[in-house]
Amino acid sequence: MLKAPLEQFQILSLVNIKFLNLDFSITNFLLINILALTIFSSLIYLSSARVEASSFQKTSIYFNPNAWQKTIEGISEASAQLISDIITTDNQKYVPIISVVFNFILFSNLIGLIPYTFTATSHVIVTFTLSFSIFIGITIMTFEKYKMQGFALFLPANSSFFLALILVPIEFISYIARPISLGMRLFINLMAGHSLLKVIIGFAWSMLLLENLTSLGLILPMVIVVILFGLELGVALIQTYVFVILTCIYIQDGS
Amino acid sequence: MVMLPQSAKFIGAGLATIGLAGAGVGIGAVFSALVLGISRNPSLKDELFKMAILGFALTEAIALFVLMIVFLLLFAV
Amino acid sequence: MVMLPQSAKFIGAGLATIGLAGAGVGIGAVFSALVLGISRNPSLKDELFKMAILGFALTEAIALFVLMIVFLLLFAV
Amino acid sequence: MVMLPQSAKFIGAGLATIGLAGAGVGIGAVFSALVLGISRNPSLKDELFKMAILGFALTEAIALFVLMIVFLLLFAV
Repeated sequence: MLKAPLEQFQILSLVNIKFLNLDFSITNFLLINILALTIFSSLIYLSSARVEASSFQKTSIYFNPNAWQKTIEGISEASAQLISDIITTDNQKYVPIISVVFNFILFSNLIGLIPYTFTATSHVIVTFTLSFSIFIGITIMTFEKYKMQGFALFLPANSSFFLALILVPIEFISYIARPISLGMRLFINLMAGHSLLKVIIGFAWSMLLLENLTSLGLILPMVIVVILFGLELGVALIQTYVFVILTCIYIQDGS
Repeated sequence: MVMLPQSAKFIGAGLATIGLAGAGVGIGAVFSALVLGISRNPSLKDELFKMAILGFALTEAIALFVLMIVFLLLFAV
Repeated sequence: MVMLPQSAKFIGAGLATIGLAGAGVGIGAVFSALVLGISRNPSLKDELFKMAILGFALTEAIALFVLMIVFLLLFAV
Repeated sequence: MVMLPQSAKFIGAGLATIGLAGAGVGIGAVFSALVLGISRNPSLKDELFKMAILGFALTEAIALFVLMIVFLLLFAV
């Protein structure tokens, strides 16, 4: 029972492929990433233009959108809307990167909610690679654009000299802390949420094993689990939204 | 006199329950705002009540996290 | 009184959970402001709800930093 | 009373995490003010949001100071 809440995050290798002591084994983590990719691309392919003459009603992405196409347009519109809201200067060039990050996190979160699957974003290494790569990209972008004035980033607007003496180190530290808190927030929300579910399911299970009448008390943890699943779904969506909105804010800050 | 892990579990669970104080204050704040909001603009039935219940549910989530740790300490760990 | 590291972990985890109180108050404050904001200016659907959810998620992140330390103390360290 | 350094570290780290409560309250206050500010004067896009994010970043820095001490206690010292 001790390890049960965290047991669901173990990466198990399904097919061990060792190649001059490098481990290329197929793990469930890789499987889930491939699954997310295939679901997303098949979602797009299934509803896009298909040229076979057999189907009477010619479905194509441009004319009469079927239900699948509405979902895809909804998702891509959400990320495009976010970008145009936050980033004011030439925001069209960020659409690909932001929508890729948005869709990857959204699909791996939602797949993770299905029982017996694996959540890719509930591992620190995944969220840290995402947040650090975005952060390094933004830093390079700002310093490439503003050359040496880029350090004005650490000086909040119209602050007097003495105020700046205090604010600049704090602003510098909070700039350094951005990728850490960005990645940590997504990771810990997913990990703690799923382990909370596991712990309460554990109680429901151990309550079932009690003797005759008290095992009916199983209902209470079960109801809590149902409510928590709604919360988990909300957290999965909100966290992708927050991750992307903060990325846009940092881009807007830097550009 | 050695502090056994068993007794430390009880002390830990007792200490952890203090975390529920915040959720209490939070839920109080949400419903106080609901009452003020309704008094200012009695279009109750639509959004205000819904928002207050959403706020209550999300603050309850924090309380549930605290309870999870308490049960974890008492029974699971 | 010799305190075993194992029992110190439980007491430490219990103490750490108290940190969740602040997040409870914070989320309560965000949603009380949302309710008041909507009652004052019922143009709900656009910015207010979005800002409140952003505020909730960022406060939730602090709550879960605390939970991370608790899990670290209980299971990892 | 012999308290092993190792167990004192865990208790110290647990105690230190309580400091995150303040950051939770602070971020909640910042975003509740943002929501109220927007509802009162919906010129959102310019100053209000920028100021709120600046406030959030500075409060987040405090939270990360706390986390730094906790990790210092647990692993470095």
